Amino acid sequence: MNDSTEYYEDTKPELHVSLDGFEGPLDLLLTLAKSQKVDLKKLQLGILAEQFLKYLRDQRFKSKLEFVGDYLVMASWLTLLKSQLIIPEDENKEENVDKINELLALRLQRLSLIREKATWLFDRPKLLQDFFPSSIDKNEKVIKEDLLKVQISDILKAYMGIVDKKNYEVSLASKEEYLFLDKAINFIEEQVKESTAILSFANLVKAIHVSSGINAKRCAASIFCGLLEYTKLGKISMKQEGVFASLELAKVRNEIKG
Amino acid sequence: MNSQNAQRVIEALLFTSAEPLSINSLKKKLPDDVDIEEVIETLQKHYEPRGVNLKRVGDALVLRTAKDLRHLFIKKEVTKRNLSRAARETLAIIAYHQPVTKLEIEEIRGVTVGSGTIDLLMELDWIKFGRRKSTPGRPITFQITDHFLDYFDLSSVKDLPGVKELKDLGISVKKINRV
Amino acid sequence: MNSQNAQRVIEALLFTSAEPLSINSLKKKLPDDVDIEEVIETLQKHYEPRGVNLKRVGDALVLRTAKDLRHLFIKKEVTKRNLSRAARETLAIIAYHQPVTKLEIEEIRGVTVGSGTIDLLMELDWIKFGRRKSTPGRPITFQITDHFLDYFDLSSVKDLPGVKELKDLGISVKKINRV
Repeated sequence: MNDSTEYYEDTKPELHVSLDGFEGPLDLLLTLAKSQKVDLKKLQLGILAEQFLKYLRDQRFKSKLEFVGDYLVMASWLTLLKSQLIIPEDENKEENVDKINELLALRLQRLSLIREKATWLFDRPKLLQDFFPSSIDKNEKVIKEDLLKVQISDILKAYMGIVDKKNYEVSLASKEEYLFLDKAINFIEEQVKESTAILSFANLVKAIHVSSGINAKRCAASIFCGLLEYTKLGKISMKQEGVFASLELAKVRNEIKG
Repeated sequence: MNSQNAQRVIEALLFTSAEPLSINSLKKKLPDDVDIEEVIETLQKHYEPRGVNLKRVGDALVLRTAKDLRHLFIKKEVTKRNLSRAARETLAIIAYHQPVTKLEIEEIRGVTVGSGTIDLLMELDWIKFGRRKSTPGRPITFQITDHFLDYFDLSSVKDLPGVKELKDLGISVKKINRV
Repeated sequence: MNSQNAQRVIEALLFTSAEPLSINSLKKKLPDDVDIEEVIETLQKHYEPRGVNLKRVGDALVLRTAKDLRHLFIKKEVTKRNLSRAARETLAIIAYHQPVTKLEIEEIRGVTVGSGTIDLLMELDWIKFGRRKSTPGRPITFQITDHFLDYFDLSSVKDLPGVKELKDLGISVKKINRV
């Protein structure tokens, strides 16, 4: 198989197994109905069900059972229907059978029509086969038109590429590894609000390091920047007794003392 | 600007473009008082008997060689792409039922849309994302592109036969096995 | 073959050729009894008042846009290329994370964002400046424009499919490197 066929054929059918080329139970049913030359609107469900079940028995189907959920579902309710057709019990059930019969007929009709339309479509005159575009000198073409070739899917694929590559979640990723400054500031704000005692830089770093699991050095860096920012805003003051001494902070009281 | 000049402008732009040009973008090249629809109609009539025809694809215009002259270009013919049946039917469903969700496509075909089918149709620039449906989960929909129309020699989805017939059958019938 | 048909053939061949076609090669596409000089003359007259003219260059023919319409084709200074991967990725990040700063974009992409990329996206009117972040340095953020939504036919950024959604649709990332 060369590359181009691989590219244009579905090489990996996912949930359906192609049994002798049938793409799913609807496809098989439609083929059965057509081979009987049944009018899809007056579907003989009983006969069809029997054929379907026979088909499944005849094919080396059993070995593939694990793949064929769709067929199994279809087979089981066709069996049920068939049995109900043979032994009608009460009126309610009969109605039910009619209803199912009608729906199946509708689905087959639809699939059959779509199939017709797909054939119609691909039988049409086609670009580069039946009619051709201009090749007249484009050297002077306006550029923007070319840039406008971008499709939204290009943008999305670009994004998926990044997300895949970096294993990013949909939000900014390094979330777990870094303590972002705004988080640090929020944290400081909370601590300052809640505690009346004097807070120290070391305590803050330890607290956030323990609660978030982020590397302690990174916490220290972020908290320090946060403190500077917060001090600049005039919300707290900081003091240090000497070189390498503990860095302590306190709320700035804004209340006007009367 | 008189109609003759407006015709010349559109003609020149279309002659030098291999891709359809949107009527909106053409309009911008003309004075406001020009009735572009009238100009298009005149041009279309003018080109009808000629070797190159003016076609409308969706909201765009394009010049293409007349179909009866295809024999002149036999050498140019590109190898036909053999699209899988799944891809062809998926495309037909999108064309007839657009905007349509992946689930709806699967319901009509009775099988899952294989991986790569949607991707392939997008690569070929025949389908694109549409608006989300306002049903639960707000699933994304697909619709066909102007390039699709151009490629299959259609001027709008209205050119597809039996649209009403199919629409009447609907998409979302409850799953049979749930009745 | 009558003159009308001979005209159509020449027209279609010239339309699909970027290079001038020799009169000899055109002759071969027509029956022997056609007087090609006469056909050329008729065509030349036909195209004379139009937006595209038939020109004779030596022993060859070519269709060219009328000279007085050259203003339609003024060359812009942007280089002719598809949107670079950097630009696509930057645009995608802004769309999904807006408002977002340049630093954050760089953090996600793992490389610096060239100023040309931002400029280009701005020029295309797909992104604009947003509010400043309340973090130190108060960096400026970027967000996408209404024109972006309009251009990509989205009603809001919420219409953008999520990564998981795309994967479910079988859209593959592998092809992104192809331009």
